[in-house]
Amino acid sequence: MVDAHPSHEPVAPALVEVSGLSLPAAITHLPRPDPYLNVEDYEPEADAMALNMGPQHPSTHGVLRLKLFLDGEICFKAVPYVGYLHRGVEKLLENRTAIQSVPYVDKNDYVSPLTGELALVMAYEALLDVEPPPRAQVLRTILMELQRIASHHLWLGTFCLDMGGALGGGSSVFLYNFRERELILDLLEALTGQRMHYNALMVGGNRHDVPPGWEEKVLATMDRVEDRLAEYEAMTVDNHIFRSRTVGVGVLDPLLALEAGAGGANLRASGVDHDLRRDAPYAAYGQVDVRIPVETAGDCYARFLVRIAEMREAIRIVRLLVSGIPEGPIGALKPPRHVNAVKLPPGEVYVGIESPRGELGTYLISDGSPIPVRVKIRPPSLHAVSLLPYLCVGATVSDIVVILGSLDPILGEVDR
Amino acid sequence: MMRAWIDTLFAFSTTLRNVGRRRVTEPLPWKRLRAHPERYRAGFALTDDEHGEVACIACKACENVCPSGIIRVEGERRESPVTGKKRAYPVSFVLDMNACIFCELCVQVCPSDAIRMRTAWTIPGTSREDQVLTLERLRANAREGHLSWATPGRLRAMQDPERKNGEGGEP
Amino acid sequence: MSRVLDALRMIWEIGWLRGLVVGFVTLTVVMLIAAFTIWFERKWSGRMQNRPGPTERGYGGWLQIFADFFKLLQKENLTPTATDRRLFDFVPPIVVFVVLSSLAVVPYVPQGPAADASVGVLLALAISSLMVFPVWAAGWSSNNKWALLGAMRAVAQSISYEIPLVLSALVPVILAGSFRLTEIVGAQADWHWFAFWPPGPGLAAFVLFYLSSLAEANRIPFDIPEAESELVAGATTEYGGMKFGMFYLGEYVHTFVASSLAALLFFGGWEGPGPDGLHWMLAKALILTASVIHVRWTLVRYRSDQLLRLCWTYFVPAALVLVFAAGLWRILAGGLA
Amino acid sequence: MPDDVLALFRTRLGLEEVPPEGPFVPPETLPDIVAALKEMGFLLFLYCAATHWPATENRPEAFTVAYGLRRPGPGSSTARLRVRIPADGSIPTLSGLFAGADWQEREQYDLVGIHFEGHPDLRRLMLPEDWEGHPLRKDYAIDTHHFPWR
Repeated sequence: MVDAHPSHEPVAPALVEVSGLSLPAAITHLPRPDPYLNVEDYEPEADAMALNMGPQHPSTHGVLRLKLFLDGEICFKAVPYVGYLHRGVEKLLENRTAIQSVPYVDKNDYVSPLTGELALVMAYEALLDVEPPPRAQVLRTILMELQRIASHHLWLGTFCLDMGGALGGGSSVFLYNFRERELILDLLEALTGQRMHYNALMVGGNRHDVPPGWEEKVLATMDRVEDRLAEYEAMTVDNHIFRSRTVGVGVLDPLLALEAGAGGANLRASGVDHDLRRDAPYAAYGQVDVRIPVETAGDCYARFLVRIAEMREAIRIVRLLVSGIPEGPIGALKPPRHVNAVKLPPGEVYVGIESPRGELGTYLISDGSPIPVRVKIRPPSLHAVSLLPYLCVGATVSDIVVILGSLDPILGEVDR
Repeated sequence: MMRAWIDTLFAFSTTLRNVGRRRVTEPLPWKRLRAHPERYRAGFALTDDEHGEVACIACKACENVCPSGIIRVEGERRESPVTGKKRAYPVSFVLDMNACIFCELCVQVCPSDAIRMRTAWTIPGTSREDQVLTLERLRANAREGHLSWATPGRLRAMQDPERKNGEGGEP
Repeated sequence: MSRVLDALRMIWEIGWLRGLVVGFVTLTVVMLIAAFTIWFERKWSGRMQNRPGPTERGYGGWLQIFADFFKLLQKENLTPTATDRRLFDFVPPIVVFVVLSSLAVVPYVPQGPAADASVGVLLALAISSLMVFPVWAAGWSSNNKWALLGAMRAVAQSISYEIPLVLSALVPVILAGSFRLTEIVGAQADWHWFAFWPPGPGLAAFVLFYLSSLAEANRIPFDIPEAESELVAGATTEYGGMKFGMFYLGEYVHTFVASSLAALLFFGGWEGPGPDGLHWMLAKALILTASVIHVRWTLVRYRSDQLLRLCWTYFVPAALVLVFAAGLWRILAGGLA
Repeated sequence: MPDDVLALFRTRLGLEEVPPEGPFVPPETLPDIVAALKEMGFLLFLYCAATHWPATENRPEAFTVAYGLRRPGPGSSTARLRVRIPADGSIPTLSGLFAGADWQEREQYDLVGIHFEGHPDLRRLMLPEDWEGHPLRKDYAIDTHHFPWR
C-alpha cells in the first residue's frame, strides 16, 4: 500500500540554491521528459497504444484533448490540444473601448471572473495613471478573496470528482463545495446583480457599492464557510484513499514550473515562495499581511494542501477587511456616460495580479486611439496545461486525470 | 496503516451527518427557495417618464456602448401629445436577448433613465424571434414590474467620485 | 381450496418442480428488490448530498425506476459498426443470467433455496465469479480502447479478489463444518453469529468478505473497471439502451446477492429475535446493501495498481491467517467440547 | 525594472536610457540577453506578445514581439524587453530556455503569424490546422455585426 509521503511530515526539507532562489532539493532538477519524443523511437515494454482523451471526456475540465501514447497503461508521451473554446477575445478587445471590454474578460476564466476583470481594469488604470479611491481598493480586495474562495471551492469539488467519479464519493464532496460556493455567489449577486458575469469593475473604480447589510452577511457567510471547510477536510485530508491517489503523484519540479510560467498553488506546492499579493501588492493587499502557504512536496496532495490553506487565508483577509471598509467614493473617474468616456493615452503596460490559478496578466498597447492596439491576456491556465507533456509521462490514465485536476486549468481561459 | 483506515471512517460520519441536513437544491420550476436580490439583472424594460410617454430619447448611447452590438434604436423628433414640447422618440427599439451578456452597460450610459433591467426573466420561447425584445415588449415589461434597483441615475450617483456619503447602494 | 393446497404440496414433494417454483419466486422478488435498491440509492445519495433525489414520478419518486426502465426500452438499439456484433449483443443477457443463477443456491427461508446444494457456498461464489467473462467479452467486443482498458482492469481485479473472497468465506464454513448454506445458518442458531462468535476471526473475515465483494461487484472504492471519470464507462462504454440496462440491473442484483451471502455466512441469516424467517434475512441483506450504497457515495476510488497491491499484500495473507485461526478454534473448541 | 536589469540592458545594448516598457533588442542577441536574465533569477516566464503594425505612409509593415520575465519571491520584479522585426522577418525561439515560451510562441505564430526560428514544434495552437490567415493581424477582417443574431 502507498503510505504517507515522507515529505509531508513537518520537517524542514533540504534546500538547493538556484539563481538566488531556495528550492526543495528533493524535487528540483528532476529529469525532464522530452515532449517531442518520436513515438516510433520508443520501445514499449508492453504494447503501445494511442489513446484520445477528450474533447468529450468526463474529466478533461471542459474541452481539452489529450493524445496519450500508452505503454500498457503507463503514458510515455502526452500531446495536449487546446483551442476548442477559442473565441478570439484578444481580437474582440482590440475592437472595443475600455468601457466595453470589461464584460468580455468575465468570460475568460469563468470560475473566477472578477480577477480577470481586475487584471484588465488595472492595466487600463496603469495606462491612464489613475488610482482608484481607497474604498474601491478595499472593496476590490474583498471581492478578489471571495472569488478566490469560490474558485477553490469549485476546484476542490471537481478534483474529488476526478478521483471518485460522478457517481460516488467525489460527487458528495463536489456538491458540498457547491453548497458553500452558492453562498459566496449570493454575496456577489447581492453586490453586483449577477452570479457569474459580474461586470463589477470599471476603469478607476468599482461599478457597485455595497448594499445595506452586506458586511454582516459576508461575516456570517465566512463563519459558515470556515465551519464547513472542516467537513471537506474530514472527507479528504486524512482519507486513506485520497492520500493514496494524490501523494507522490504528479511531482512538479519547481524549476520546470517557473520556466513554464505556472503560478499560484502549482508553484507554491513545489516550494516556490511567490505570491503577487505579498510580493507586488496591488489593490489593498499592502494593508493586510498576507500569509502565503508553501508546501515542498510538489505533488497533487501538496497542491491540495496549499489551496485549502489559501481558502482559510482568504477567509481571514475578508474578515479583516470587511469590518473596516473606508468611507468615500468608489470611483476615481466620472461615471461613464458614453462609449468613449475613457480617453487612452499612448503607451504600453503590463500588469499582473494573483488570480486563484496564478499570475493573470494583461499586456496592453495603446496608440492614443479609443481602442487599444494590442491586448494580450496572460492566462495562468494555459501555462498549467503546457505542463502536461512533462507531468503525464510515467503516469497511468488514472493518474493523468488526477494530475490534470490538480493543476486547476480553466479551459475558457486557456483558449480565450 | 491502521490509523489511515480509521481516519477514513471520518468521511462516513461526515456524509451521515449530511443526511439530516436541510436540502439546498431548489425544486425549480415549481418552487423557488430564495428570491433574487433587488440588483439582479436578467431582463430588460423601457420605462415611461412622468407624463406616461416612453422615456427613451433615442440618443443611441446604449446602441453604441453595447459590447455585443445587440441594440438597434431608430428615432424621430416629434411633438409630445401631452406636453406639446418637441423631442426625439424611438420609432423602433430592438434588443436581441439571444446574444445579450447582461453587462448592464446600456443602463450605465442611459441619459434619460429609460432603460432598466428586470429581476424576472422573459418568458422562454420556442424560437429565436421570441427572444428579440421590441419597443412594445420592452414597455410591457416595464408595466409588468419586477424592475431592478439600478436605474441609470442611481448607478451613476453610486459611482460618482464626488459622492459625499460612504453608504451607497440605498434602494 | 384444499385441492389447491394439495396440488401445491404435491409440487413441493417433487424436487425439480419445487426448485422451479422457488427459483421463479426468488428471481421475481430479487429483481423487484434490485429496483427498490436503485430507488433507495438515489434517494439516499440525494439526502447525503443535501439533494432531494427523484421526486416527480410517484410518491418520493418511487416510480422513477420504472420510468427509467421504459425509457431504456424505448431507446434506439445502437451498435457501433466496428464491434464484434454477435459477441456484443450476446453479452448483456449473459450478465443477467450469471448474476441471477447464483440465486439458485442462496436461501432466504429456512426451508432452503431452489437447489440446496451441499457445496452451496462454493457454488454461489463460483457462479458469481463467472461475471468476469461477460465483462471481458463486453470490453473486447466493443472494439473501443476505453472499454478494453476497463475490461483488462476488471479481469485483473476480479481474479485477484476472488482469492480473499473465497478464503474469507471459508472461515464460517470451517466454523460450521459444512458447505451447505442452510447448515451454516443452522450452526449460528442461538445468537452464535459468526461475525461475533468466535470473537475476532469471524468479524475480521466479515470485513474481508465485505470489501472483497465490493471489489467483485465493482462498487466504489473499488470500481476501477467502470471509473467513469477516467474510462468514461469502462467495459460498458459502447452499450446503450436496454443493453446497458441489463448491466445496470446485473450490478444491483450482484450487490444484493453478495449482501445476502454475507448475511447468511456471518449474521445468522434468518435467525433473529422473535420468530425466525424471511423478514430477518431480508432486513439483514438490505441493511448490508444500504451500507454498500453509503460507502459508494462517501469514498473516492483507488488506482488499479494500488487495488491489486492491497489485495495481494494485505487481503490474501490476512485471509490465510483467518482460515488458520478458524481451524485452530475449531480444533480447540471441538477438543474442549 | 530593477537596477541590475537596467545595468544589463545598458551594457549589452549600449543604451543611455531604458524605457519602462522595455528596450528594443536586436533579434539575434535576444537568446543571449534572455539567458543572462535567467541567470540573474528571472526564472518565471510571463508573456510573449506579438503585435502587428500595418504599413503607414511613414513606416513599413512590421511586428513587435514583447517578452516579460519575472523574478519570483519577496520583492518580485519584472524584466521586459521588445524585439522589432520587419514583415518578413523571423525571431529566434526561446523554447529551449523556457518551457513556457514553447506554447506562447506557438500561440503568437498561430494568431499573429510570426515565424520563430528553431522552434521544435511550430504548429497552430488555438485554431485548426487548416485555418487560413492570422486573426490578430490588423488587416484580418474584424467581426461584423449580424443582426438579429443568426
